[in-house]
Amino acid sequence: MSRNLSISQTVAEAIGLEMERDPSILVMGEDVGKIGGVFGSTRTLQKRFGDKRVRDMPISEMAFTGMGVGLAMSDMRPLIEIMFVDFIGVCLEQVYNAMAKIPYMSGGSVKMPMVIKTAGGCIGSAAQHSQCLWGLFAHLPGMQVVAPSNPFDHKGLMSAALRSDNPVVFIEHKALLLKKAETFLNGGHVPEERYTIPLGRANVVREGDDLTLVTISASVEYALEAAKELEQDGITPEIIDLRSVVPLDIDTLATSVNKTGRLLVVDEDYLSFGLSGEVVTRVIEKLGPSALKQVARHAVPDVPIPAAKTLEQAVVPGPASIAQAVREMQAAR
Amino acid sequence: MSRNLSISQTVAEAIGLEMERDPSILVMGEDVGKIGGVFGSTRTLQKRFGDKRVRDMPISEMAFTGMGVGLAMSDMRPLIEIMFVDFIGVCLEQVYNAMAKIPYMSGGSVKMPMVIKTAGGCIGSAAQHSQCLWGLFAHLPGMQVVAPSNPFDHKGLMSAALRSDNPVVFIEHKALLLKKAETFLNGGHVPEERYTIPLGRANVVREGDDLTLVTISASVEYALEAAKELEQDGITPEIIDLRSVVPLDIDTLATSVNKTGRLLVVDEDYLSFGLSGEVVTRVIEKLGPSALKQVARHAVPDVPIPAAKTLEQAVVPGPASIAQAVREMQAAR
Amino acid sequence: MDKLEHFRTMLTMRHFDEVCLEGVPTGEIHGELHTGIGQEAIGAALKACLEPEDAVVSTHRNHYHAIAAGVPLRDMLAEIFEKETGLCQGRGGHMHLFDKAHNFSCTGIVGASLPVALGYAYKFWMHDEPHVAVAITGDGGTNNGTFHECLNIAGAWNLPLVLLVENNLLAISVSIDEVLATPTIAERAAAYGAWGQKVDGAEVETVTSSLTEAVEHARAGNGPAILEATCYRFRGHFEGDHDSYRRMDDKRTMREQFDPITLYRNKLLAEGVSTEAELDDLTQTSQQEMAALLESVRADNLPDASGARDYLFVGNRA
Amino acid sequence: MDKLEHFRTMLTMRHFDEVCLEGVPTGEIHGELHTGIGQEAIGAALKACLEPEDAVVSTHRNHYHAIAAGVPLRDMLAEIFEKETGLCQGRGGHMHLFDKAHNFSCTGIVGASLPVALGYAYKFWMHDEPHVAVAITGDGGTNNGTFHECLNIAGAWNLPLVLLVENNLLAISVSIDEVLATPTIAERAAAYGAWGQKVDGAEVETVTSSLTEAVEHARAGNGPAILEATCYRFRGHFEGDHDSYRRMDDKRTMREQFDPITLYRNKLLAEGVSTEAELDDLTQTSQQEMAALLESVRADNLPDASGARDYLFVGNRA
Ligand SMILES: Cc1ncc(C[n+]2csc(CCOP(=O)(O)OP(=O)(O)O)c2C)c(N)n1
Ligand SMILES: Cc1ncc(C[n+]2csc(CCOP(=O)(O)OP(=O)(O)O)c2C)c(N)n1
Ligand SMILES: [Mg+2]
Ligand SMILES: [Mg+2]
Repeated sequence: MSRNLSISQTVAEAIGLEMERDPSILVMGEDVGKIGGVFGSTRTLQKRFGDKRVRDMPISEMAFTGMGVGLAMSDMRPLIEIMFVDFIGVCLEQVYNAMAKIPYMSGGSVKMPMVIKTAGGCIGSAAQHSQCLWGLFAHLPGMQVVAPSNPFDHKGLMSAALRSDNPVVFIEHKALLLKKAETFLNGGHVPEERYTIPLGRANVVREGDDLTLVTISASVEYALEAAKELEQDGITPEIIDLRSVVPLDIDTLATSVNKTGRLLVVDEDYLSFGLSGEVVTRVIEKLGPSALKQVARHAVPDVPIPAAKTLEQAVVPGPASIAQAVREMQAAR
Repeated sequence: MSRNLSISQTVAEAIGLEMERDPSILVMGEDVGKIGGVFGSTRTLQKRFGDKRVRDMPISEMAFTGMGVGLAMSDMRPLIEIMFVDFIGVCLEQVYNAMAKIPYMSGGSVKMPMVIKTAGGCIGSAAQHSQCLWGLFAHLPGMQVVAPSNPFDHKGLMSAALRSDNPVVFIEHKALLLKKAETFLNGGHVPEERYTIPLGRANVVREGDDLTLVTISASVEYALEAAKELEQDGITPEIIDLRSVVPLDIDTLATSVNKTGRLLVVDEDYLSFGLSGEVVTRVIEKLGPSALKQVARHAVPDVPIPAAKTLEQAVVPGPASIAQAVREMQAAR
Repeated sequence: MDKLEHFRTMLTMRHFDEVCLEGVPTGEIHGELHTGIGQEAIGAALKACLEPEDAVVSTHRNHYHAIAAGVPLRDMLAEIFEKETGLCQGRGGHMHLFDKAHNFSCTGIVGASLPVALGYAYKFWMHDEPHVAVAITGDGGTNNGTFHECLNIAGAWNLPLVLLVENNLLAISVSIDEVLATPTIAERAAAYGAWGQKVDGAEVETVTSSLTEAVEHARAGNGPAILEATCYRFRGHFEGDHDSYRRMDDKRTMREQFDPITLYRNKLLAEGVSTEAELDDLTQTSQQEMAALLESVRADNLPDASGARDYLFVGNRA
Repeated sequence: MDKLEHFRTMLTMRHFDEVCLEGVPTGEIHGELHTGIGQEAIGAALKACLEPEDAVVSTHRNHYHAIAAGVPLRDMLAEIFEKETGLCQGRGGHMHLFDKAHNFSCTGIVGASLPVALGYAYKFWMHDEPHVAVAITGDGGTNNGTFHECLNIAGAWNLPLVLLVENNLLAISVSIDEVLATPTIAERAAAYGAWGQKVDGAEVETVTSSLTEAVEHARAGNGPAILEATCYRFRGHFEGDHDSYRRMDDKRTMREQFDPITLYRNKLLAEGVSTEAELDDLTQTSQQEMAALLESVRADNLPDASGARDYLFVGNRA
């Protein structure tokens, strides 16, 4: 039986189920309590678990991110919400110098079971409210970086994140959070019971032979829409949903590229010095340069996200631009 | 006539010369005034230009980085020192959401002539005081990211940075700042007069045919030392000093790789999702996968920098490990 | 102080935001929109206190402060409507208005307005210029670390920084008294040797005289000033906010009791400064002006997609 | 309060840091070293006030606080000397000591100790545990935004946070009065409804009684407390610092006047609590213990390079 939850409901469901079984989990962030999050992804939790375990915080991100670190060291399992990932610049210090490094700096004697939950991606609010930034977290060692694409994965990966003894940055996509399960081309069915999806396993969401299309988060749905359109031209990309940037599931990628010989990375994050370059390089390191006949990247072209819709659509990957990128590769074969 | 300045003296000289010709330049940071910087790279400036133009700040990086943004918008040309790049997590917000984006967000109507000067690299102080992080800045659009390797470049690139109407992150290397000009294998001669080196031009510091070794900052000297050692084995790498991560001088790289067909990227920053993957990918985008016979990366293997010297040397590239990486490539030919 | 001018300014602000609202359902404004509706008295007070060279650095809820600083209404509205003719050629949008000619800027990041304003203040101070930098923040923004860092620096060196706190009681759904250690925000001023006062921000004349004091304090070289002005946010945090955290009837009564325009209208009538007819007329005129402005802006073009990569760097066109 | 215990603790701390100094010229400690020499009275006071379950989050200048928290001296010294036998197996080093058993941690990032301590405080509070979290900072660290964010949160919810400020007058070369808006740091407490006091941190009994008050205030559920303890940093900011910003003769006189060990020694003698002979004996014993400890630690191995990638994640060995 399928339920037509929104993504944010699946996330709230996962957190609620984990909080029931583990009293050490607590949730802190702006507006996570009384209203259950600006997107509703913590809705009903404060009523169920009280205002000490689900806490509305002042706009003091550095303080409450660092509180997460202290809480994790005192045997709690904090989930810290940074409303939008764009705001990470006010508290990155505690994220990368404390949360991410303490397990290593302590010689493995201190664990850091902490989840940073945050919303990325573009919904029309311009340069300071539209970024993805998973490439930024991924560059800094010590964090698992997860960005789910569909309802089933959101629930399963959030459960896995809350059970991990190591830090996880869980990046939702603003354009997905209010989307209903049934509208998804992939992963729309969400079981009511508790389940986890192991962190670090990519998912082949569509098989194909012409090229390997690697992407993550909302772009997975965009790619699937593009694929439907491309069917008419008889082009069948194999579409891989990375699910997590760290760990990066290179084996699944390599297997596919071995088959297709062609690699297209689609990334809603900035093009350079991030995910797309790393994916290309890892594949080459794994298979050797000769294994690749074609390589292309389709990502935000290293500019801030502009306000005007006309400009925004020109820089953010969508179904049409993805289909276009695939066609260009086919044409250049 | 050659002078045996330390790197920090060449930097101070460049800043002083620019401040003489341009009264809108001012310097702000911790310990930059009375003592002229913990490494001496602003020494004598406060005496010469007064304590309003060269200002010792409290440990309030978010405040004075943002002050730089306000100063730049009010027609000043601030140089903001963040003592160590490791501390950028306390003020990244003003760097990437304000400084780097305002020119674009303003539709080109507001310029941002601002330099962030900071020291990166490893000198034995472990995980929170040894990072490079140029890959982090480079991922975020709107900043030029410079990391000089020798005395001549430090002076010329600092002058160019202070004259640029666009933001520059100028990353020194702690292990170079106190090193004397004459001890450098490359760029040890520093003219007394004012000069600039254009931002975004890589430098072929050693010609060779066997492979293209691309690197930046302190690793350039390490690579040159490695090359001397490799001569005995008759291996001649072509060594390219990128000088800046943004802009990335892909043409110079491509020309060299076209010749050698082999690419080794050496990076003291973290391996993944940063400079090395981007360099590999850009070269392939430029020349096509077939142009590359071999690719390798030698960088910090995605762990925090450990305290113990034995461990530190195991993760941070140095002359020996670079020579080793080159030999391995040769062996695998 | 021209009382009718105050009234006119508040009308302009209110009606400006009301025409902005029309862009939301149509998708002409396709991102978040934060209006200042209900907070006009503070905006008008700011307009009355500013000198041309003063700097203003505002927040996500910035329209009234931009108007106060003298940013041309048409350029603003066109920017908010994402037009090529906008103040920032459609690149910035509602949360990112930059007008160098009027030393006005803003940011969508809470707390981030203070450091930038402090930069202006430092510049005025080092050049002995008789100007002030006004940083705006909401109540929620005062719990960010920038509040402390900036006020301490301004206090240590007597920089001309005025912090105008629009205390509308809420940060989205979080009410300020649940997250504030002290009864008022203004009393924190003592920790920085700053001037501090809390004032009823619905009464335009009251808030104007307090803000005047604050500005004069800073302008005279006495260091920073904090003015906490209470007000009521009439609408949701942003357009689309369900606003489920406030009771409908409370909202209605609050709107009635704390509408700065109604309050001032009644005052002007009670004092015999003006007549029903005159004030109705001013209101109509203002409404018509804004309607006309909207119509004209709507005729403008959206930015051409080909320019999406321009201006990453000044002087650079992709 | 056992007076001789105070004296012994200060000796241990002083002599511990003195043996650390021996590792610098030899390169056994190949990075920065920040000693607390001259600030022993505060460290001893902390030791006297802590209960076993209390948490301590310290700074780059953390040795004395670790000793106060009960971190085993040998594990500490071995870690500082970068040994495989160290508290963190040589991964952390002097600025990154983590001892979960004693709820002790620290950070090399100024201001970063407060949020982490606040996390412990929140945990104690939500579970009604009678423990306090002590955050340490220097004077310079109190100008960082974390000071404000954390004290406001602790003040709003009465969390058991004690902020111990070691005011040694300097942040590297920058003297606190050049960058502080108020005469004292402690007076900022009012902005957070917190307990606040400034005390002479060279007098171990004075600072102990003040810190006891502060800790009891927080432990009793009355919210945060700030104790500003003045002291004098005997050596450069770190080993290798030229310390050119202080005049040699001033330094000499300050060292003579404000050595907490000498001051306390004279007090114990004046009060007839002890004799020259006994105190000399305690001093010698302590020195010998630390010398022996150093010798034994020096015999330990450095970490094997093959393990450099272990522990990125808990339970993970590369
Ligand atoms: C650093 C940061 N954290 C969170 C947000 C999300 N956010 C935008 S406005 C807002 C509430 C601001 O409240 P207040 O300062 O009182 O201003 P108001 O909206 O009430 O005018 C929040 C939490 C942000 N933009 N920046
Ligand atoms: C965020 C940050 N900025 C700057 C530094 C560099 N730094 C290390 S210690 C120090 C001075 C700290 O002064 P204070 O807090 O008074 O402590 P003290 O060294 O005097 O004990 C500075 C600037 C840092 N580690 N972290
Ligand atoms: Mg508010
Ligand atoms: Mg100090």
